[in-house]
Amino acid sequence: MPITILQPSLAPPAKLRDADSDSDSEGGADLEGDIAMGRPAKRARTQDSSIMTPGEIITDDPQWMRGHGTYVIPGASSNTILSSVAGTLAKTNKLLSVRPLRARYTPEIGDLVVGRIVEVQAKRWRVDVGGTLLAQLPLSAINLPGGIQRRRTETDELQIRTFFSEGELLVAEVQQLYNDGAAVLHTRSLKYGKLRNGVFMSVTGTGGGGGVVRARRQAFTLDISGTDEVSGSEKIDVLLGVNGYIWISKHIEGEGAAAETSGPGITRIEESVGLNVYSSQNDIIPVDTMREIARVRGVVTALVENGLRVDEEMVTKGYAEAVEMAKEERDSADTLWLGGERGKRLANALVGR
Amino acid sequence: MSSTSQHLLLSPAELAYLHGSLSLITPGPIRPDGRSPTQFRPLTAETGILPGTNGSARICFADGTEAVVGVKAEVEKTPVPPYEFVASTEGRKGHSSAPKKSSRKSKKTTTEDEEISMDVDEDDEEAAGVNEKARVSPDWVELSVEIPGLRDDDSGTVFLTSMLTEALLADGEFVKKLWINRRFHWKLYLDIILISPPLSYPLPLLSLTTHLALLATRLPRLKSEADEDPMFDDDWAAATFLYPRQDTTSAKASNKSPKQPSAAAAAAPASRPPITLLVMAVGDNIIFDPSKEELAVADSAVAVSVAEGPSSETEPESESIPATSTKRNLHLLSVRTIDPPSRLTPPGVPNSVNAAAWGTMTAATPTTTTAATAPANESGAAKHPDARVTETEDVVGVWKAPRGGAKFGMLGAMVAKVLERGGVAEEVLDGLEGVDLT
Amino acid sequence: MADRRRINGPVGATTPPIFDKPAGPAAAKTRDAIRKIFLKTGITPSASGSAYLELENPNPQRPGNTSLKLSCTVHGPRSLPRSAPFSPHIILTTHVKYAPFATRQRRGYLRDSSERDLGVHLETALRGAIIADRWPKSGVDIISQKDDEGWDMMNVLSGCITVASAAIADAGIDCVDTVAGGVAALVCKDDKTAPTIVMDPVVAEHDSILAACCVAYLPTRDEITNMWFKGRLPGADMMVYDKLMEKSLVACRCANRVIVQELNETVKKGQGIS
Amino acid sequence: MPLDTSTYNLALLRVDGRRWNELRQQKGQLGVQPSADGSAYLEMGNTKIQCIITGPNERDTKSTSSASTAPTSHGLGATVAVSIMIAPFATVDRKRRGRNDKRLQEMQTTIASGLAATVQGQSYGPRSTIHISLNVLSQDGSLLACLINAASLALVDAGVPMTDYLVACTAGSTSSYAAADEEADPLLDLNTQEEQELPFLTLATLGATDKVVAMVCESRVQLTRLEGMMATAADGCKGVRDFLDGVVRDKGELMVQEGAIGRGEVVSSMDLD
Repeated sequence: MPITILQPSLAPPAKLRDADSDSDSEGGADLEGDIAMGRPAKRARTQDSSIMTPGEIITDDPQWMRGHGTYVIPGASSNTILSSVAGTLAKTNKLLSVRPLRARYTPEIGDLVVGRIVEVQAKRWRVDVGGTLLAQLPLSAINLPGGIQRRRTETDELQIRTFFSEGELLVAEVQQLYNDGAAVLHTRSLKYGKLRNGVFMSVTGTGGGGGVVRARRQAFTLDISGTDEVSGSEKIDVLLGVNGYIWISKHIEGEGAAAETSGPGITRIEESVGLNVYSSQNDIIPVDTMREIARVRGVVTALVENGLRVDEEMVTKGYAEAVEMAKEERDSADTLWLGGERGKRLANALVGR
Repeated sequence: MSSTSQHLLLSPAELAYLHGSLSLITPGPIRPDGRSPTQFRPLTAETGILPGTNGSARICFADGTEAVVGVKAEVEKTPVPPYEFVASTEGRKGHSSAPKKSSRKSKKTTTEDEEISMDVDEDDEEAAGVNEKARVSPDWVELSVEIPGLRDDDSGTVFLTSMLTEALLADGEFVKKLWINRRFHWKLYLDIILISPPLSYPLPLLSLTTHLALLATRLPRLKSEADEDPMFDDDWAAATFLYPRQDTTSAKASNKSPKQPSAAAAAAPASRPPITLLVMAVGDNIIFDPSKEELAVADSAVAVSVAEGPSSETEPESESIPATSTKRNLHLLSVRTIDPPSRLTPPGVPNSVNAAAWGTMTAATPTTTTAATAPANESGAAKHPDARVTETEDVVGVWKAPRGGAKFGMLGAMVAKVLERGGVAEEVLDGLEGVDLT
Repeated sequence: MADRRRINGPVGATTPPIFDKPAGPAAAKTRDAIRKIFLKTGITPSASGSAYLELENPNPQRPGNTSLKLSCTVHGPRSLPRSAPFSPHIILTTHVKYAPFATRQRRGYLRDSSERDLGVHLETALRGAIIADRWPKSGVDIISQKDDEGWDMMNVLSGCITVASAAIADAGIDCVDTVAGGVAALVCKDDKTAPTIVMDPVVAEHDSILAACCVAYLPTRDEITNMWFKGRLPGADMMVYDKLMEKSLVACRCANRVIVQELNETVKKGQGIS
Repeated sequence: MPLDTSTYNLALLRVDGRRWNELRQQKGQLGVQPSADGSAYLEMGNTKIQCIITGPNERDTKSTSSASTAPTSHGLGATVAVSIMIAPFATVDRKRRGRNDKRLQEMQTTIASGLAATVQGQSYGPRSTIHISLNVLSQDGSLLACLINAASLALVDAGVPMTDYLVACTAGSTSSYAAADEEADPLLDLNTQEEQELPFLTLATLGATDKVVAMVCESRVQLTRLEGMMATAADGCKGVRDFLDGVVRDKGELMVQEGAIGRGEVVSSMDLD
């Protein structure tokens, strides 16, 4: 049936919150009670839910230090820590910080991110990494084709568009942060560079439900056992950018972000492998690999839509589960599509609900 | 900027991959989200969400694109043109030349006036036989589209508005439902709002929401006699549906009030408002409900507006209508080609020409031109001799914006695929029928 | 606020009183010929490319119904303003304008929605024809102005497409083919007779027009860059739809011959002088 | 038709059966728009508003940014751009507002400056902007107040650091300017009928702290009654804040139960490890 029209999902019934303020009727206000001017009304922390909301006092115990997502009132006695975002409390020995339920990506040094060139300037590129500010990629922070090591000259600046031009995707590492939080990227290694032979997708920001979680390995390889007798040799590279941008592509021996971890060593820079790092020409991709890439993309979408975290382990398990589901319904045509109901089934199977 | 250029940045490598996977013939196109070529994205639909309107509907996709339509109706005095005697005696010719002067004439209506002479509803004059019925005019329906981020006189918004209005007014049936008597008529305001910035081309979503809103629209029942000042029954439960329902179980199955003699309503129970479907072609594959990435590699795209006419209406004009139109009697209302954003996408650079890619070292990229497989040690910095050749021809794996138009046969096939018996249009109409109208 | 600089005509348009019965409509033109087109390129020296098109007036003695006159100017390709983002291809902007005196009821200089709609159609038609990546970082403006009144939207659009294609060729912008516009319509005298398909319909002549379509066509590549169909066609009847389309393609080919002939003349004249 | 307040002091009930200090029925939902950074849907009585937040992100300098009516007001760091769109079918009789509608622009400026004072934007550079687009689906009184509440709810959903909720409420007084009766009661949370008849003001406070961020009063009212109206509005704001807080907590707990995010720890003052 080409079109499925669902009934609207009813809004969760609003639990009648036990009204904190001592007003008689629901949400009313009475004039007699004295209005505490100045310090925020100190509310007994009746609920046990560990959800903090903005403006809520976390503690006024001087031993705690203030981390992300919290603030201190400059004027009054400055050891009352209040939460500035809605989220869960995180304590790292004496440091209090609040992890927001949903937030955009905040870059940190060493993050492996996927970015898209938004603007080309004289000596640098402005890269969108899904954060609050555009990241910078200076011309000096990229490998020249063929791995030559030299200072950048005028001609390089003139040929800047042959390296990266608007709209192109690249994988890079955050090298350093400006004080306003903007990231500076670099691609000075064989596992970074321009992305091709694959499909891009973006998952909403990290920090909370359904985002990419910082893990040991952000780039890994899936070998597609192939649902229909494809020779096992085909592999797929999956690159989970920490900023929620994901790249799924055909694995080429010794190239691409995953090559570093599984391919030959890094020693031979001048090898021919690094020469095509700025090419925007795709190689010939067999149909089955395209099919499996679409399946992996479906798995990731299902994980996000059902609020599960996206990391190497979940994606690998999800992909195996999807291949199983495809085997079961061998006859039905669209085994690839993993939205809506099928996505829920996959997610439940993963979480074992 | 052109109507579809919500500035989507995609890299040439992605575009080449997408085009490659969508134009596969043997197993059929592989779409990025794995859907089959005629499969629509799941959507949630509900009607009657705004109590203050005569009819309202809201549809949103799983990815969050959402549209809300509100329909409000007001009674308006029908302007009587001073040349009325000329219009009636002169018959047709006088009619078209006599200017329609009404007190509050907005500028837009003059072109509507011209369009009317091109349009199709003159024939009802003969059919109804009664002259004053002739004064049915398309200005009784005003449709406005609001897209966040675009100004309302932006060419994209205007293109959408005129397409939706055209689909509604093309067959002239709709305007007759707004007729009250010779002195008054209903003025219907259809306001369409796209809540989120458009993630994919908004046309199909807007037209489905309008379809549902019109189905849910109800007008208060007329109590007054023929040409008196209109008096309405203020019991909302007795209001009549704009599109009379089939014998649905709802208690107030619309009894066609005797005082509203409109040819269409009497003739057939179930005519339905039009829907507009977006169809796209990549290579030889025809794809429905394209997402933003798919539309960015489309060779051609067409918007087809279809409506279900009253099934028992006989079609005198066309000679080849199959007599036993069992299922639905679909009418083709309007077809427009959409300029696909693929023409605005940056071209890829083949390795043989790419200074930074040091020529075609890896044998895995056989380019069509024979001389292009330069020996490995030739320094790639020199521009390749036959760069001009690769510029005109298609190199495998390199994206190039499509040039020229679409083949005549392909456009015809796209329209045919929508209209065919048991095709996509009918299944979408069935799906929409399933939505229970509150 | 009153427009001080211009002296506007009388507010309501007045039509001449009709005394005698106008002569019967001229013999309806033969079905398979389109009206004669007069096309001239290079009429505005200040623009980099320009053209003027006029369609023959079917029955001159009828009051208030004159022929279609269109002029088109092309400015570009010229460099984009510094603030515009980098674009690897030419940015095409089209405007369709009605002269204030062009329609029965005078219309102001502000463009309304139908003109903008025509503008989008024209842009779709021309974008298919132009080779965009030959002119990176540049823009071209195409302004087509309708000077005479009494014609319907689809005929205006097909005229605009033809005159704009000639003007682009005159401006020396790379095109894959000269695009031409053509209109065909399904008309019927009255209920009894079966509907016939007419090429390049004259609106006033026909009693009722069931459906019409306007096509922008590339003859040598045999491709359609823009198609606009409107009207009421019983859906299952794809045959009538295809016949209508073929008829409009024939109209496009005739119009295209006029463009090619005009461009050849200017080239010969150009070589003759230099 | 003028609102007849004659029967009010008989049973002290307002035209929709509320007491003088009762808020209208409120419904709220977070994350209604998965593709946006932050989104919220809020109903106060029959005023229904949907708010979508994109950002804080950086509009690159040369991009053809869409015509967002952005009365940005520079807070400590990030700029806040607000654009309001009132649906033509929102009011009883259809009214299509043009682009440069003065009343809309004024409301946009008030909200932008109010939010800029509440949002702790210093962690983002001045170049990043927070785009707030508010769609009014139906309007029945205290529009500005409802817009502010919807915007601050959506900002919390977007994870933008804020000092506290920016909550707003309207308050009116039963006696029109002419009648000199002293013991006129202030009224809380007015609907359209009451707004057209009675003098009223909109008060926006920083959460429950009674610090006033914005106050708008466009009708004549006696000075003696102003103080009472402001106090009622401030208390109304407390009630609204509790409601918004409840919506956010429900959403948070839902996400914790679903295992989308780990359960946070609870700090207890005796924790001296």
